[in-house]
Amino acid sequence: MSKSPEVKLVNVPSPNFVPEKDLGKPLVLEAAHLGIDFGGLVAVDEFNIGIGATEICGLIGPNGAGKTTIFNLLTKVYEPTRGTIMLGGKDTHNMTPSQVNQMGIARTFQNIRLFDKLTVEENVKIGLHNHIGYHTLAGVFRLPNYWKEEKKAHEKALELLDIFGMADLANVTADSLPYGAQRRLEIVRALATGPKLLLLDEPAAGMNPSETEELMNNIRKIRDEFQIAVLLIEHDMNLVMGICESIVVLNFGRIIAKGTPSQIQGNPQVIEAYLGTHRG
Amino acid sequence: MKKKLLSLILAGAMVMAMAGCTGNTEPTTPATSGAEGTEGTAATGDGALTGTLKLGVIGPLTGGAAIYGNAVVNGTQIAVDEINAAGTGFTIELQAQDDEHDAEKSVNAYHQLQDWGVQAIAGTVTTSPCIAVSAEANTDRVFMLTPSASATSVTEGKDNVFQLCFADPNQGSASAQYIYDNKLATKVAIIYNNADAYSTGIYQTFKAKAEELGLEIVSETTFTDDTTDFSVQVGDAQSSGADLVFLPIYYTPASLILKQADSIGYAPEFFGVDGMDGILTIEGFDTSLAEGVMLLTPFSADATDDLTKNFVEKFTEKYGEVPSQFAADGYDCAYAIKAALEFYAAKNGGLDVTDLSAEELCEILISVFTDPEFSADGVTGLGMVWDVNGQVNKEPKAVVIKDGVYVGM
Amino acid sequence: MKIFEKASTASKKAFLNYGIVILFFVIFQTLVSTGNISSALKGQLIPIACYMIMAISLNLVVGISGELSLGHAGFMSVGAFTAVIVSSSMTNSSDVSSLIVSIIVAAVIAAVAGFLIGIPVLRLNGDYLAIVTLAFGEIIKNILNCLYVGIDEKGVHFAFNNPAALAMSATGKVIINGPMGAVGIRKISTFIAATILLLIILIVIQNLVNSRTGRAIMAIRDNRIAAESMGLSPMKYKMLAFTVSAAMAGAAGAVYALNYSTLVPKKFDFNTSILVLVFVVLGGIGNMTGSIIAAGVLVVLPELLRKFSDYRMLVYAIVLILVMLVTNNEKLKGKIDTFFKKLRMKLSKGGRK
Amino acid sequence: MLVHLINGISLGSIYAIIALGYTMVYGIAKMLNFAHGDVIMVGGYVAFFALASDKFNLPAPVAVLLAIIVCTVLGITIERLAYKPLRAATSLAVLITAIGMSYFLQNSALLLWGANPKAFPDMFKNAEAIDFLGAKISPVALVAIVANIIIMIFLTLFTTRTKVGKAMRAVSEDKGAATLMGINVNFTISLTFAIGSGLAAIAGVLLCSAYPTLMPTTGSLPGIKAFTAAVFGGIGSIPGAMIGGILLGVIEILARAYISSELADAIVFGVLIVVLIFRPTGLLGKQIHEKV
Repeated sequence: MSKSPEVKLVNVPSPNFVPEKDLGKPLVLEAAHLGIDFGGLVAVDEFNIGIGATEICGLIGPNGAGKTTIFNLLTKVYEPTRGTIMLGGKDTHNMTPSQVNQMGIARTFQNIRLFDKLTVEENVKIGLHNHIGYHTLAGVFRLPNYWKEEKKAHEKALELLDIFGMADLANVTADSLPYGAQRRLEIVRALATGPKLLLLDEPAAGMNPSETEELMNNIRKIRDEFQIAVLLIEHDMNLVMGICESIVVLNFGRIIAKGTPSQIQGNPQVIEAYLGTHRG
Repeated sequence: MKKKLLSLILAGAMVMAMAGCTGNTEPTTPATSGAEGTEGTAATGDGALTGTLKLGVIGPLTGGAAIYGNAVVNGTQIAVDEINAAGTGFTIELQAQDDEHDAEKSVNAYHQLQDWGVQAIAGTVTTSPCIAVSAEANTDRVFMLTPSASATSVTEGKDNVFQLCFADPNQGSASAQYIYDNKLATKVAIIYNNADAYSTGIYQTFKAKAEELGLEIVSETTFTDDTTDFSVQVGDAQSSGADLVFLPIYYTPASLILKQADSIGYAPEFFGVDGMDGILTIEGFDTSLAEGVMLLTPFSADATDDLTKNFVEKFTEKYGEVPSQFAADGYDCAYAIKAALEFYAAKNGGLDVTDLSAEELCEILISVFTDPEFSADGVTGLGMVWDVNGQVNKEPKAVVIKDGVYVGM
Repeated sequence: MKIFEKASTASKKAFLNYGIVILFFVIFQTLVSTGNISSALKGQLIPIACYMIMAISLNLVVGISGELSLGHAGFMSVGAFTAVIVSSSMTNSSDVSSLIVSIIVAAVIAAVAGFLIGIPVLRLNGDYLAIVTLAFGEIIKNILNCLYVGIDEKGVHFAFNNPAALAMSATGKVIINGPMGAVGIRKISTFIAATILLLIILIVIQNLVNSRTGRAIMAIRDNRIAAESMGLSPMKYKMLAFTVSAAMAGAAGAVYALNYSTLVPKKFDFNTSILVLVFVVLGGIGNMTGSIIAAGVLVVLPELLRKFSDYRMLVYAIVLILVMLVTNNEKLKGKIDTFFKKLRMKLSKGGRK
Repeated sequence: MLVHLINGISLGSIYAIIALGYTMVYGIAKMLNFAHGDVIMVGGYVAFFALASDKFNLPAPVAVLLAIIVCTVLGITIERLAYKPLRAATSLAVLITAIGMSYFLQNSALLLWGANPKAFPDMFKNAEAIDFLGAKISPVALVAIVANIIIMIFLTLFTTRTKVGKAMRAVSEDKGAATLMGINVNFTISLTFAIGSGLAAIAGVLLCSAYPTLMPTTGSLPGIKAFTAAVFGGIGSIPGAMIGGILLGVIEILARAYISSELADAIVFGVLIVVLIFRPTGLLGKQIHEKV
């Protein structure tokens, strides 16, 4: 198992930190004092995070800690009860998921959400939707722009699929793919929207070790090639420790630790949270 | 996709199979009894009417308005049976088609009759479909005599369409005149169906005439075909102190209004029109509620003349119910067409209708119906004559319900 | 060349549908011009084409956009009565130009109605959305029941719930008379016009579905949350499908109305909406070919069943239930599949011998 | 005003009883049973023949009981024959089947009993209209209101206190889990249809007593209105059906009295739309969050 190279973390003007290489570049995401209540129950509170331009950050914590809720907050599936989310320096208050996506945040889902009845290629083209430049009327009347843009989209889709070696599956319907391939397709689809920050919700779930290894390489490859940041939720500690430059640990909706993988590994609070010695 | 197609094919196959096993079950009358003279006597110059006429009836036989269509068809059937049994050499072959009280279905039914070879149409029963069909029939030159579609727009601008029932305007003004002449009321309430051309038409002419005569109308309320709750309308009439409620409506809603008035202890005079006839025949209806209801009607099943007695007797025997005004209209339609053909035959030295096209017959019937000398007798009136607009002229009778029967006034 | 193969499968399907429509037209037009068609069928050609348009346009909402609409006849109604008014006020124009203008105006007005109704409707989900479309269908019917329109030398007069408010001059003519509907409609629809409209609408729908916009609509149908997180606005695309569908229903209504000399608002009630929905469901959700065939078969079916006279609607009901049971029950479906497989095997064996 | 209000509550009570049938079936089988309105019509006819026909001429309670029995059997039969085979099918397929069933019942009635409307006999002939603060209340109106309250209390007790009732609620929450807990889902669904159809029979008798005209299409419009009432109150909720039904009845009568009888239905549906915009799952419906 490959280890990610240790990087030095430095302070930025916010209470967050980013990898040194991202210093001087604007943060892709900055959330402060984020929280949400569900009918009086505090699900997430005082969540603060800053993610550097090309950082790979892991979000871990025991089941029910509120990790997916944070993803839902960041992508505006839920409107936060408190706090702010800044994407590329812009406040996303009262924005919709589709608006924040267009601002550069894309995600995958824990329980896979592909467009089942559509083909693999069509799934990717839906990711490319906002980059396909023809009007509805051009589509209806099959104007030259339609043919040009569709051809471009087709080539782009195959190119993206090729990163995960899925180009030959382009015409298969999404629901007929094996589980691992569905997870990979979700990543390709998210990538197709052209994000600056990619949120991956348990990308390695259900994968065997060799698939996980390949996935790790691919995540790094994506980051390097597209120069984007990645925030991922994962239970597979080999993956988390292997590729994440920083890690945030969540328990009962609150951050209990932040730091580099080695800092986290040695943190007694994290160990307690995972072993469950201090319940409640 | 294959499976869905399969389902369609299956549906189609089922239909075919069913169509195959039932065969021809058209509700036609066997034209046998009077067939002896159909050949040979044709246009022999003796002025006789011979041959077989293909007569079509279009009306709602299913759906919410089915009661009217079925009554007309049954009434026409009685007339056709009588004519065929008379053995005069003239017979009628009858075919009835359902239109569900819908213009589209009615035009379909009309085309279906054309495929059968219809020569003249007694229909259609209800107004809106009748307007649609009469436009088609006017282009195709097919004669239509509607038993019960009473709106003026049915005949307007169509020389081939005639009405056997009163056109709406006549009834409204006649009713107002009658109420005024007999000093039945000073304050009048009207409840009418504004989704119905018949009801609205009578309402408009009644109102105009009433204003002219100085009758005070204190309450005007409306309802539509689906209405069953009349508490608001009856309550309005009561609170405005009307001593007579004019009901230019059919008998089914009228029965509900009578019931509603009774339940809140409101007992004004009720005055109806021909559509009210039939109220005593509703199965389960408490006829004491209709006690004292007055109506103007060309037909009353309790009339004592021979024509009516004969018709009511035969109808009751065959269908187990007392004929309504619609049935009477249907009955008269068949006889009016027969009378017109006889009239023509007598003038032109005989007529064999068997091989006449619908167009030829249409011109013959138009010429007769607009002939001032032509008149027809029926259970809905003696000496009915038609004007060039296709409207009928006959005398309505005023009757009042006493002890569950109609009594002339 | 993958792009070529891919494009050809989608367009093959599309061209199959164009073929069906053109074939439908050629066959019946030949029958009509050679006089080999029963007048019953001839009289139904225009309504059949209208119902086909209704079916594919509803399929855009139910099949492609995935929202159950129970008020589609309302838009047909809006289009129909708009066309009546437009055509009546164009008495000096030729039939063809009156028809074209009527269809276009009807489609636009129906689209506006669709858009306005879409604003509240599309905020809801599932059965709640269905009941609200039903409610709007009934509201449209009720409002048209109160609409009075007249025309005289000064122009078109409108009145609501009070025919006297029309204030027409003596030579004026009432063209829409509240619940009694319109009379004296110009009968200017033709079979060829209906077929051309059907073809155009089919092309528009299929091209729409096989474009960026269509993909977005289907993505929202399949997984709204994922589609949103891919940067698609569900409201925008649902609204687009709903409005386009309403416009098409309006156009169908125009052709339908101008084929009869009279028309009542009650014609376009809940039952008509259901009738069209039945075409869509039996033809296959999202399947345009199926919708066209189902509409054709099911419009003609009750007419073929006239032989059963009183029993025909009963037979129709039984056929409907049986077809739904056979096509949707796994056990029955399995049995029928094996039956056909056996049949095919027997046939092919027989062929070899 | 008071008269209209009472008339509205009475009409609304009948809607509520019909709506209960819709709501219970929806809660358990997750289907819109469009044939429910026609079961009402059948109930009306059964009671009519039991009461009015010379052959039977049964006393009113026996006639009502007979209508309930026939409708209950009919409801179970419809469920077994037409809906049960489609348990795994899409909701649209079930909806179309229900519509087919509605056509079937209406047309069967037309063939069996004819198109002529029947005047439903007055079961409260000897009862006088009751004077309430100067407003006359017809006996039928009073019976409808009382019946609605009794049924409401009975159903609430049934679903919260009895074992079968609890099983019903369990099935409506989660069919799979209920099966694992040893609940006989098929039996529970049949029972729901039985209760819903029995209520339809009561509603049919009340409807025909209040508005005494009986035709094959008698049930369809009240059916749609009651369905609207069920959605209004939050489909699946028993108190919701009652509140929805009564509100709908009151709005309808008041709209007819003070605004326009043509627009009364439009106003009823308009209010429904407004309610759903602000409460997308009805007045008492549960808000459902999709898990992401």
